[in-house]
Amino acid sequence: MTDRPPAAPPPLSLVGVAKSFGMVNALQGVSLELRAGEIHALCGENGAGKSTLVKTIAGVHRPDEGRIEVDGAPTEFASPADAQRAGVAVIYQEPTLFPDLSVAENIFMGRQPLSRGRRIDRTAMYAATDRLFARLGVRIAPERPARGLSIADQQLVEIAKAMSFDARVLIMDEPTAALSGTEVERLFSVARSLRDQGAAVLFISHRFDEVFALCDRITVMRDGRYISTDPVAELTVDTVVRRMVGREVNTLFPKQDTERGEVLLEVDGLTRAGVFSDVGFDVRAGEIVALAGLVGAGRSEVVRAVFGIDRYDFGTVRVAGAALPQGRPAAAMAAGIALVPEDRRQQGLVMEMSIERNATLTRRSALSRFGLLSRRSEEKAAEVWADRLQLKAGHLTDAVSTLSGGNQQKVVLAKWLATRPRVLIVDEPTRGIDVGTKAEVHRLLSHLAGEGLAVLMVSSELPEVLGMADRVLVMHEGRITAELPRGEATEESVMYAATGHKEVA
Amino acid sequence: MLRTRTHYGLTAATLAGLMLVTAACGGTTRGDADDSGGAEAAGEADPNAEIPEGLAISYLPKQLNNPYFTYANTGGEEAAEELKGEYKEVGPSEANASSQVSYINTLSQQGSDVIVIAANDPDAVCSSLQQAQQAGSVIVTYDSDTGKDCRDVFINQATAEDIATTQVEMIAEQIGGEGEIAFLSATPNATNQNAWLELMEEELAKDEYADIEVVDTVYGNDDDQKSFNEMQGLLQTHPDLKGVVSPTTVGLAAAARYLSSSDYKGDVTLTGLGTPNQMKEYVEDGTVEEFALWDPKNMAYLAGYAGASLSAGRITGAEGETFEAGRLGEYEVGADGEIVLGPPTVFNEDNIDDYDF
Amino acid sequence: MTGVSATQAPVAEHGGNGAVRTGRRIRQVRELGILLALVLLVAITTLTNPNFLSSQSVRDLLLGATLLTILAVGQSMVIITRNVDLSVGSTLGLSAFATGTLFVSLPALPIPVVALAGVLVGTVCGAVNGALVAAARVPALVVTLGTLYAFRGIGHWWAAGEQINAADMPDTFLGLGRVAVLNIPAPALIALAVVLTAGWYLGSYRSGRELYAVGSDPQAARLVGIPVDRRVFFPFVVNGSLAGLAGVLYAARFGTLDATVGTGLELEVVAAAVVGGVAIFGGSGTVYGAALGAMLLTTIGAALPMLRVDPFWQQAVVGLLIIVAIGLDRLLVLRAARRLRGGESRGA
Amino acid sequence: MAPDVTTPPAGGTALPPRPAGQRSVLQRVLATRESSVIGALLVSILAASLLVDGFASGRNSGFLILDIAAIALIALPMTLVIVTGEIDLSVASTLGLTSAVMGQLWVIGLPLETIAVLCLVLGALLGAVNGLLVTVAGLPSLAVTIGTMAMYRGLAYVILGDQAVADFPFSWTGGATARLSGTPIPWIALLIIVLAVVFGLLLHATPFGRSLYAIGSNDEAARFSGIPVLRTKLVLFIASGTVASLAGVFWTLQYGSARADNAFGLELSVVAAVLLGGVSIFGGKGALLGVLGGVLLLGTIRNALQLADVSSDMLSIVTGTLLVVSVVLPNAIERVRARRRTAEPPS
Repeated sequence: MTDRPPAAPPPLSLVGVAKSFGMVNALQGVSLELRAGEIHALCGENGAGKSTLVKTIAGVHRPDEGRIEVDGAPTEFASPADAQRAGVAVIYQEPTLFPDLSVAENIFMGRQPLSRGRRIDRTAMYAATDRLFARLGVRIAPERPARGLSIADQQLVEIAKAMSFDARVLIMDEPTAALSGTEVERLFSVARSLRDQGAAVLFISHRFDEVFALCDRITVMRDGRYISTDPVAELTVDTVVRRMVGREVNTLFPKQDTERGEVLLEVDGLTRAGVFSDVGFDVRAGEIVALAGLVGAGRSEVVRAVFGIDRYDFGTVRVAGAALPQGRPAAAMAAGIALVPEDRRQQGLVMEMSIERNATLTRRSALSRFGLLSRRSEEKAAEVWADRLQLKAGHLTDAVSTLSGGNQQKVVLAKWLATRPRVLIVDEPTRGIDVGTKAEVHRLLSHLAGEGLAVLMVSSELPEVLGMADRVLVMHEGRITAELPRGEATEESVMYAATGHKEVA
Repeated sequence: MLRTRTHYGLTAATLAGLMLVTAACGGTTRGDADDSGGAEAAGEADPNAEIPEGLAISYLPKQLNNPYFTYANTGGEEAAEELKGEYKEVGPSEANASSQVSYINTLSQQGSDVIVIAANDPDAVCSSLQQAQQAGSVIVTYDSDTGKDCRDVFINQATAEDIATTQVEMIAEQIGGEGEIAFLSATPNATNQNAWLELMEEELAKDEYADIEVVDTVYGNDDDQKSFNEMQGLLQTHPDLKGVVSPTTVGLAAAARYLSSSDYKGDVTLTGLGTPNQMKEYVEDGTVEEFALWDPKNMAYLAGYAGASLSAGRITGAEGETFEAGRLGEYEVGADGEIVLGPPTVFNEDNIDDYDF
Repeated sequence: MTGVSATQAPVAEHGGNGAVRTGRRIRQVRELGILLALVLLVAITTLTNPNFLSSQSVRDLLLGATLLTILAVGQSMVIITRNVDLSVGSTLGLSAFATGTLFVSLPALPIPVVALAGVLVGTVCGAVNGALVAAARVPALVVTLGTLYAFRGIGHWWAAGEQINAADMPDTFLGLGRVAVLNIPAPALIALAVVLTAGWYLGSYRSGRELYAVGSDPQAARLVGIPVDRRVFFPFVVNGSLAGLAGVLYAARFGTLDATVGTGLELEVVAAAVVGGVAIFGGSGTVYGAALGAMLLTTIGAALPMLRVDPFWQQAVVGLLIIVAIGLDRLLVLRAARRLRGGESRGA
Repeated sequence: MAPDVTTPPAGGTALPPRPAGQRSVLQRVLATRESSVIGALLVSILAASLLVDGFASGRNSGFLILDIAAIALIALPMTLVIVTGEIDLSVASTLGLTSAVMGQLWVIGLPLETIAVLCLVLGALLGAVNGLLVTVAGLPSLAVTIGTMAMYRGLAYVILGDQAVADFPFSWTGGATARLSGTPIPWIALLIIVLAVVFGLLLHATPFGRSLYAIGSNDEAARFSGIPVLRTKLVLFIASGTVASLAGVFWTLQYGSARADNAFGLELSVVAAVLLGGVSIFGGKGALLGVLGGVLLLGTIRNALQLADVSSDMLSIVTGTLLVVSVVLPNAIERVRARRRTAEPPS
């Protein structure tokens, strides 16, 4: 397996692959070569098509055009099973575990070690699981059910699963997002040892330090298109970012200075056992406050609790001085809070409903007359916001699922801005949307703050945090570890606090 | 008929508070006088009236696929043929009152001249039968009667007295005149079952049966498995049980099957009403000595003739009128429009092979 | 606040041993719970009426539980894959009638062949359901509600008012219930074999475990390369076959067969599985639990008359039991989730 | 009246040909499930009128309406329940329990007016039990209502046993099936229509109704939109129980017989009718008009086949097949279309 002659065809390559979903062209003419004994980085903004590419390699999607070649031979992956048989292992961005089954079974599902009579050999399976976890340097009991594992632990199980394949091609789609520093290091040593054994590794990450530390070559994608592939040595972070974004970066964050008004949102001592504790902060009118931290630090959980989706054990939330009852989103809305949630498809939108119904979902009562809704009033209300946010859509009566990610996010924003909130909470407002819309969203947030809204923004993208926020709150393991004014917030200071090294402020 | 159990305490208690609020306003209560909507058969009988050809005679059994009725209605078909009428059998696939109603409506809509029905619920079918009557159909009930206002005549398969005494005689003889016995009945609101049970108790109260004690009555709902389980329960609950009387064919067969495969076989006597075909095996293997039944085929046959005679105006259903019923001879309408088929037949090892139903 | 974090922070171990025990304990607690309820019920009934444990009575109890147990096993396999089969009652009826009809029309056929044919009728019904659910991707609840009517209708149409009596079937066949090993009747032994085989298969074979995976998260199952459609199809076929087997045993036990056999049984079967801890939305539960659930329901039915409880209470008690059972499941899951959350290394 | 037929905006026409197509309002209406159900209903009414003697008569339509009255009533709130992705299988048992209680209360001598009110309150309570178990305890409604289905039916037997109470005054029993003066149409049809309009408006034209679709499609997104998901579901279960007991009162009077086993198994007919009417069992989709069409379609077929002397066996075969086909067919068509478009939907 090891010393392949250099002429050997790459274990896996994509040639001119295109894939579209309805109106959205997720991939267009993408070619990619994964060579044996190489770690290949794939960079691109959210929505650049990386995940679609991963799913195409994994056999989940079938390309509309182009082909996949295994060892130089054109191959069709009709199902994930085909891809697995070809030696492709994938660690997905979002863990896909079976909550009811044990950790060991999750790793070995369909490939459990067998004993006599094709029976599953549990002892061997647990031992193998222990060995995998030992390589990763973690201890997770193989017999425990996957239900209730933290996201990081779930990700570790996914990594162990991919390792267990002894795959020739290992795809890692943002595996480090939820991991701590030492876990990331261990993962890297595993990836390197796999490479040294002759495997081809595709690594996707937003953290350039990781990309440059680990990878041999970098491919950049933008808007579903292939842009470039170069050896790491010939690239700098700046060039990669410029290629990813396709324009100068600094135009992206048009934060205007605004006047700060009274305190509109006041959170004090908010605690939910095992999730976050003693979280306190306030947001003033005209201010954008960012809530930064690693995935799993508890940021989304905090804003969910503030809005009333989740309950909390202790603490208070006040809006313009008045205490908010907990666990009641409707009360939060009445008090003037709006929450643009983290997961657009699951939480933000009802994908099967039309654009206009989604946009007016928060204002059902306001739009009705004598208790009845008329199509006209809904249509008009939706049109107003579609215009204002420059929504690109065929018909407002089309299902919202036909829109691109950016336009979907606009519908979510429309839905919430239509409630005329005083406090706007946005959770990952630009995740998975195209660059143009991203800038629009940033401009909009800035403009809204200028109009006197209090904006609380949860974001995992450091440039966005640094560019947009008047103040940065950093969370680590459920606690706020730092509060940095705009002037003091730098990549270093934020990351420092986010990884929990010490209190900075 | 309306001796309901006293379970209402629970309901009453839970709803007591609410009742106080609403009860004050008065309204329609149980004591209120009410006009019953029965339409009396009117007119004079003309014993010589011609029975027209092509009478539509429709049979509506309790349940379509019930073998007892399937067999019985062969008699109906025979009668219709002899009368040159159009025979039809329709019915629900499950024995419940509400679905019979929709078939009554359909028959009435189709302009059926005679509807012969075995009622699942004497009350639930009543109003639709009356409507059918008003629309011109003659209503004959057989096997299970409805209220007498809702039909013209009822073909009584055997008088309740006959059935009760026959069964009491059989069980008394077989258990030697003393010991505990129990009843395995069909449903508790089946009119005929209740009448028989009552009469059997009366009969057993006589001095000659003083040593026989009825310890339990259970209901198998004319469901094979339920009856089977109830029989099993009876024997376990009453270890000293000497005999079981099951005045329903389904119950008797199920009970016999249980008995034949259990340790109780030979110790516990079983008798009641059953069909020869179902019971043959158990009579032969000694589980059951003898049992009784009327001939359901004749019952349906008689119903056909009664219906045709009514439709033609030969009789009106008034007491004392007589009519000719084909091979069965002449019958007389009794009180309340009842026509009695005759005494039940007792089947045992000697004669069981002579019957095939 | 510090008090809270102190309990959360220290563990360096991921999902420690406590969690392992919790996970396993849930299942055992669940099944032991039913077993306990069963033992308690038997004990109380026996104290009231010692006859309840007489050999005849025990045999009757086992015979009575046989059909429901077999059906509950099949149903559990279907439910574990996040589906449901409401047509089992109709399938059983059809297969029982087919068995009887074969005896009548081809008396020369040996009994095992007839029994096999009865099972096959069930297999076909199950395959129809499975194909509609797996291939046409129609929700199982809708499909099997439809086939509940359709199979029953076919049964009625076929029976056309005929009834098959004990006399039409060979004595050896009808005597199946009388054959006993160690006082355990043969049909109960068949049920036991079915339970053990299914439990063994689900627990120890790859494809068996994949049924759980499919029910736990169908999307994830596709991603790891499990042939989801096939795994959905298969339990329907097994369930159909088991319903067929139950139909054959029904014919042997009750002797009298018409088109209404097994009417309304489907909900009792689902109830048995649910009481036995099989989660209605798939992914968890065992056939052992389902079998215990079936035993419990049957025993309640037999015990109430002995306890001189008005038999009219039976249904109400069963309903209450179902609700208590799913409520208990929910409680156990919530408690376990809380404990697991407490045991996490991060997120604190 | 009709929603304005807006001309597609410039952006729409300028776009490349779209697979899902820019269809006119008319096309879209015709493509819905409810229109195909209504179409099937019209076809079967027409066919039955032409082919079946005695079908097309006022008297027969009266019978038909009485036959489906209980199913139609219960199907109304059931539609709303299923649209939110839940299900209530206990409705027929609620009906039976109501009937049993009604009989028992009549026996102890309460006036019927009071009994009727109490029965509705009872129905609301029974629905609330379901609703609380589903919302507060967070249990799956399928399992909960299978449980309460057994429990309520059991309680009905406990209360009334196997007895029947049948001496309700004719003024009430006859009144239940009375026709609107001068027509063969029973007045219950009027009640069904009124309730259908109420539930139809509620579902299709009120903020509440909107939230039901949102809950059924994605209850997390609904919660994030400030919709009180649990309270909404609770209200629906209470409505379902109340209407089921209303149907129970009606049923008891219609047949003049209060019994514990009244309407046994009716829940499956109701669910079948609702699903036939195009409501998705997974929630989020469906229209009340389609459900009414489904109820009438089943009733019409049943009635026509009965009149045509087709045996009841065929009825269940037809019902079952219709139900399966009505779901399989659109699914199959959709999949064929999707294959033609080659693009698989994003997972």
